[in-house]
Amino acid sequence: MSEPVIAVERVHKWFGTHQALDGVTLNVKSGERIVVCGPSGSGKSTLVRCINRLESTDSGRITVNQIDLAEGPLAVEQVRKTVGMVFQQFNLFPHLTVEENLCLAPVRSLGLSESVAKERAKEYLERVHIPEQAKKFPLQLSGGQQQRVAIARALCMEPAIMLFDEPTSALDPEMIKEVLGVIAELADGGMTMVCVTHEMGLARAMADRIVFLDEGRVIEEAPPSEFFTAPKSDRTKQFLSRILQH
Amino acid sequence: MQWTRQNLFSSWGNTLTTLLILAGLLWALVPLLDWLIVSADWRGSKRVDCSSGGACWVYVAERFDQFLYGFYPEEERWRVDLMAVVLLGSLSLFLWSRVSGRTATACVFLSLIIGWFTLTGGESSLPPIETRLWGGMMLTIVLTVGGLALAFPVAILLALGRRSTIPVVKIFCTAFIELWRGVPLITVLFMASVMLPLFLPDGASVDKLLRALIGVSLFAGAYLAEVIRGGLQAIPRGQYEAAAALGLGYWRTMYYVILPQALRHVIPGLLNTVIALFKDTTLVLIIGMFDFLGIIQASLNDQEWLGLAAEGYVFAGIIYWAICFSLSRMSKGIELRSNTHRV
Amino acid sequence: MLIAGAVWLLGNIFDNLADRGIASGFGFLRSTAGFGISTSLIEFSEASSIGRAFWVGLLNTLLVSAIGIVLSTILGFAIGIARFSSNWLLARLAVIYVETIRNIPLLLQIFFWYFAVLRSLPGPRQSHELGGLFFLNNRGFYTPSLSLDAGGVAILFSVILLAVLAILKRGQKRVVKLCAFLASGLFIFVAVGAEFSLPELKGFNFSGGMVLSPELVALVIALSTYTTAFIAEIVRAGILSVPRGQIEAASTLSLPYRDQMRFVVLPQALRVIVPLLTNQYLNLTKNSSLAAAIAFPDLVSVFAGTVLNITGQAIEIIGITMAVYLTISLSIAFAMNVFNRNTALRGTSP
Amino acid sequence: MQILRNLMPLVVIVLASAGTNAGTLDTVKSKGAITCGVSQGLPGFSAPDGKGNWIGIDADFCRAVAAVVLGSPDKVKFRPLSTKEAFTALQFGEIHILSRNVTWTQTRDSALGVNFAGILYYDGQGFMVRRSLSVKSARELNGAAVCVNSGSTTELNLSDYFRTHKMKYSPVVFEKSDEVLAAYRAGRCDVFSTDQSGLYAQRLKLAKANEHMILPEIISKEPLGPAVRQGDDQWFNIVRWTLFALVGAEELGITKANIGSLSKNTGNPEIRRFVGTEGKAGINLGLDPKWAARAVTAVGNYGELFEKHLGKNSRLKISRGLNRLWNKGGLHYAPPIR
Repeated sequence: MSEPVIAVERVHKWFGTHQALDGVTLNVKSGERIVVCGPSGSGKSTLVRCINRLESTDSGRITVNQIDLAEGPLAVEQVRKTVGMVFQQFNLFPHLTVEENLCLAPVRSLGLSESVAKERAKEYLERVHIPEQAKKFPLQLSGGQQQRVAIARALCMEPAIMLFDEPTSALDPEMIKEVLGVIAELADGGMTMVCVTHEMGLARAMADRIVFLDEGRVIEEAPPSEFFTAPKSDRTKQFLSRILQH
Repeated sequence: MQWTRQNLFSSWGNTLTTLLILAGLLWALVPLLDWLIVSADWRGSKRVDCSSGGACWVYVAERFDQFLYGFYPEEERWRVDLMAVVLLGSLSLFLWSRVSGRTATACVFLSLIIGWFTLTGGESSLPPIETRLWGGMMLTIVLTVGGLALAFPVAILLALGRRSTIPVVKIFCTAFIELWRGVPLITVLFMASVMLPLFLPDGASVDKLLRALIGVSLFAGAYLAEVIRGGLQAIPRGQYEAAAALGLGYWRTMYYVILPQALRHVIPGLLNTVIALFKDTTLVLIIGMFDFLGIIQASLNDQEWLGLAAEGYVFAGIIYWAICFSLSRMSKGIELRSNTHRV
Repeated sequence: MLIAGAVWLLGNIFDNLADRGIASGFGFLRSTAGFGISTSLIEFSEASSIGRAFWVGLLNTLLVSAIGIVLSTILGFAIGIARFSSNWLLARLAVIYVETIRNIPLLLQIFFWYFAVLRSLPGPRQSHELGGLFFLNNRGFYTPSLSLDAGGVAILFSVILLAVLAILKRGQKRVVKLCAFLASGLFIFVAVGAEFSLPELKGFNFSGGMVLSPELVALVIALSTYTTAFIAEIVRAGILSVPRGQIEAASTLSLPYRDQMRFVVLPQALRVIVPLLTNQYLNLTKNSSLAAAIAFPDLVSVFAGTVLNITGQAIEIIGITMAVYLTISLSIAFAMNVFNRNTALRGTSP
Repeated sequence: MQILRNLMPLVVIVLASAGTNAGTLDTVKSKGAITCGVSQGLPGFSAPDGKGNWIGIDADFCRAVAAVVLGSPDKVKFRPLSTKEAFTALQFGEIHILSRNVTWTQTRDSALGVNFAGILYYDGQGFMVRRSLSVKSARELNGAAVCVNSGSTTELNLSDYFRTHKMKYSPVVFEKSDEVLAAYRAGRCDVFSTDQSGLYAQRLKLAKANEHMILPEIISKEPLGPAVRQGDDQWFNIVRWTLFALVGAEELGITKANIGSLSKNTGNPEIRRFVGTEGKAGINLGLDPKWAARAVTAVGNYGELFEKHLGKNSRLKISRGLNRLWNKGGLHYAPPIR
């Protein structure tokens, strides 16, 4: 049990001349809920995207469930089946109905029959509290509803790990609440989660650990109680003071 | 090594594809290159110099002048060369940032008018050269450039007309554009060569080349008009309002404010139309004119050089390709540059 | 007022023609053709009317265009997608194909294919043969043909219709369904007693059976390879227009590459592709008129060629020809608009 | 709209002027040259040489007319025309004479607004095949693929012939004769069919001319001759009588070489009338008495023309056959000049 499900070891990542990740190391245990925060451009998104190989790394090692992502396409395939991801921009398929969005991957990549997939879709839509929207197209829904569909879509693959890349940043304030609610419920269910967010409320409520990144480096790593009340580095203090002011 | 593995042999399906392609290339390219270059005949001046079984480039070399000038009399070919230089010179003004687009356009049109008179020899002391003697690449360029020059003003008027608020003008322009865009160029050329005399007074004859030019420019005009209309649509309303607020009338607004911006927007589109037209001029061979392709095809029936169709067509293909490809690169380059400007 | 002007102008032109002793009017369409046409989809002989020759030409134009459209769409999508292949060689090859083909005039390519096809094939007496049923030589590709009575045609038609419906209806086992339809169709076919006619060498040529002439083959190859290059570019642009996030989302859902293309990327790319595709279909149809250069009896070749030369009535004939192309263009544009509205815009309207 | 209103008067003028026929003779005289429509290149009839001069019997006929009307055979502008353009060019007055290998038919004479002035060459459609096919007669051509040129009577004759003899054939119709030849050469067809004179000319363009033979059958009457526009009788007469003068000269034994001496010292009244020392035939035509003499001086008599361009002095080596004079078993017969 002590073996981490996600192990990030001294990962470096460059975009041209810009260094996005600078020797990041992070271990996530099964059932653990990590919130990654930091100023924009600090490499938070890149870190999460590296975990399911949407970005390749330049050096260092990332393993998920003991599978090394650098091994090749097959390894990536295996990892992605157990890792769900939710994007800032939802990335729902606009030409498919909500139900079709949810069923596509289970049918095509898990090989479920259509009726089973539909059952499952219905179940997860209920989980995110929008069962009545199944036949609509994504663009007919509000932002908050769309993000909840995206979460349900990821859940339909029944992943062991969920990654969230700023899931509420593109939403109006009133919609943020409904999405955060769903994420919190998930957290209560014991899902392993890595979540990039600016929502300190969420971090405080659900995180087992908060990771603070700046300029591609892990500055601080602490449980929320410690992180918010007694940050160690000056950089963290500065960030917190700025963010908590309003 | 790493690169090869990732890009060619990353999976067994990928490897199979790579091997299949390599085998195909080997099978096709080796004999082709052998025929084209290795065992081809390059030197000589007679048919007997082509004995190796490869391509007979001697024939192309021997006929090269004719491919360029058609039947234009040899001692007068300096006129063509001179005009080519003048045209290129005036076209290159567009690349020179210190000359305004308007001046450059004027220069090009001026050089075209001078070119026409120099080449025909009309109204001057030069011996007249009938247009039926024109041919080869020269004719192709005359048709392309001349067709465009005639089409351009018409196209601007049509594009403006199609966006006009006066229903009659709008309907007329729309119908006109759609008519020419809806029919094949070959029927337009047939029409120009067979029906055009009908609209002329008795006994007056229009030069055959001029007729083809009119056909080509009607056709090109409709396509250009649509390209220009695209540019006009991209101009924000604010520009019209600003011009109106300054008290400029319709024509002044168009001339000083809208058109310069719109045309700059659509330079890549214009160049693409040029490329299309350049390729389409080959159709005049069907109405019996000897453009670049036409003259090559005609020379294939020459007793001395019988059986060299492959060489002729391949040579034509290479030349057309080289010209069209560089033009399309140019268009892409301009597109990229203007995109970076915008960002 | 414009219309009045046009009518007045036309009237004048016809007066002029009458003055000069030139026949006018459309009466010539009813007179006997008196010439033969090599490829015809409908019954045509020298004794048929010129009006019928017009239909033969028009049907041939439509035939070439239809085959060309289908082929170039399939190839165009294949090559457009190949440009994104992870295989470097394949992607390069696709680029080279597109850049080569679209920068060489179509007419040149038609000549090239025509004479390449003619040259590479043997004369009729040395035909390549397949089981005594199929013959290939420089007069064409000969296959057995079926002659059907009206009932047979009706059945064949309905089978094809059902097959098309089966394809259009999105079902999982549609391939199986399709096969079943075709098999039953074939069965009915044999049951109603269709007559087979086999090609055989008589004198110096084959007779009987069905023949694909070298002109048709060369024209179809040239038209479809040429248009393929343009469609491939459009497909590429369409795929590039799909936001990156869509592909990322699909891959985080561990959809296989094929399915990502098929279910996520292409359906969205189609919104960009379809309107542009319309233009290419129109171009292909118009370009089929280059048939005149290699003796394929299309509309321009038969009507604006032979018939015009025989009757000399340039105005009527060019006018009809242009009107026909205009009609075809407008109908293709209309059909594609409908298709566009029905499928490509799915999900975007509120 | 304003533009249209401004243009209207112009259109009216254009159309009004289109109806009137100025005399072609006057037009030609004022322009100082005859515009003559010729084929785009048919050896023996009209084909450009390396320097772009038009050579052939059709071209020389125009020179003869120019000599008759304008006094010099050089006052001709040649305009190469496709079959498709040929008649329209004549109808709309772009050319003054169409001297191109076009067949005189009733339809063309009556429906196209042109008049044929006579027959310069009696031709007929024939067939060329490869010797290797070992065909001896056109009657053996059942099922053949036939390459023909679009835009003449060729296609019609072909279909008539095969229909009459209940044979099948497959026409392969090209727009240009170069393409017909290329396709025949490539083996697309068994048979190349066009006017026999054309077959002889085209055969020269094949790699090994003697591997191809021209079948004996002539399946059509193809009287080829110059045509002018309908409605100008004076011009029609000039062209027609120029042709008769060339044929008449041969009958009278007047040649390019001897016409100089004959016009000075001959007692033969027919010759005297011909060279204009007696009678006033030329005046009636609107010309002068020396008109016929000028034609012969310029290009020679019909026989000379034939042998130079088509017959034994040419590469074509066509025998005179029907094109002999009437008194030598042929069809050429000129009415008397008097």
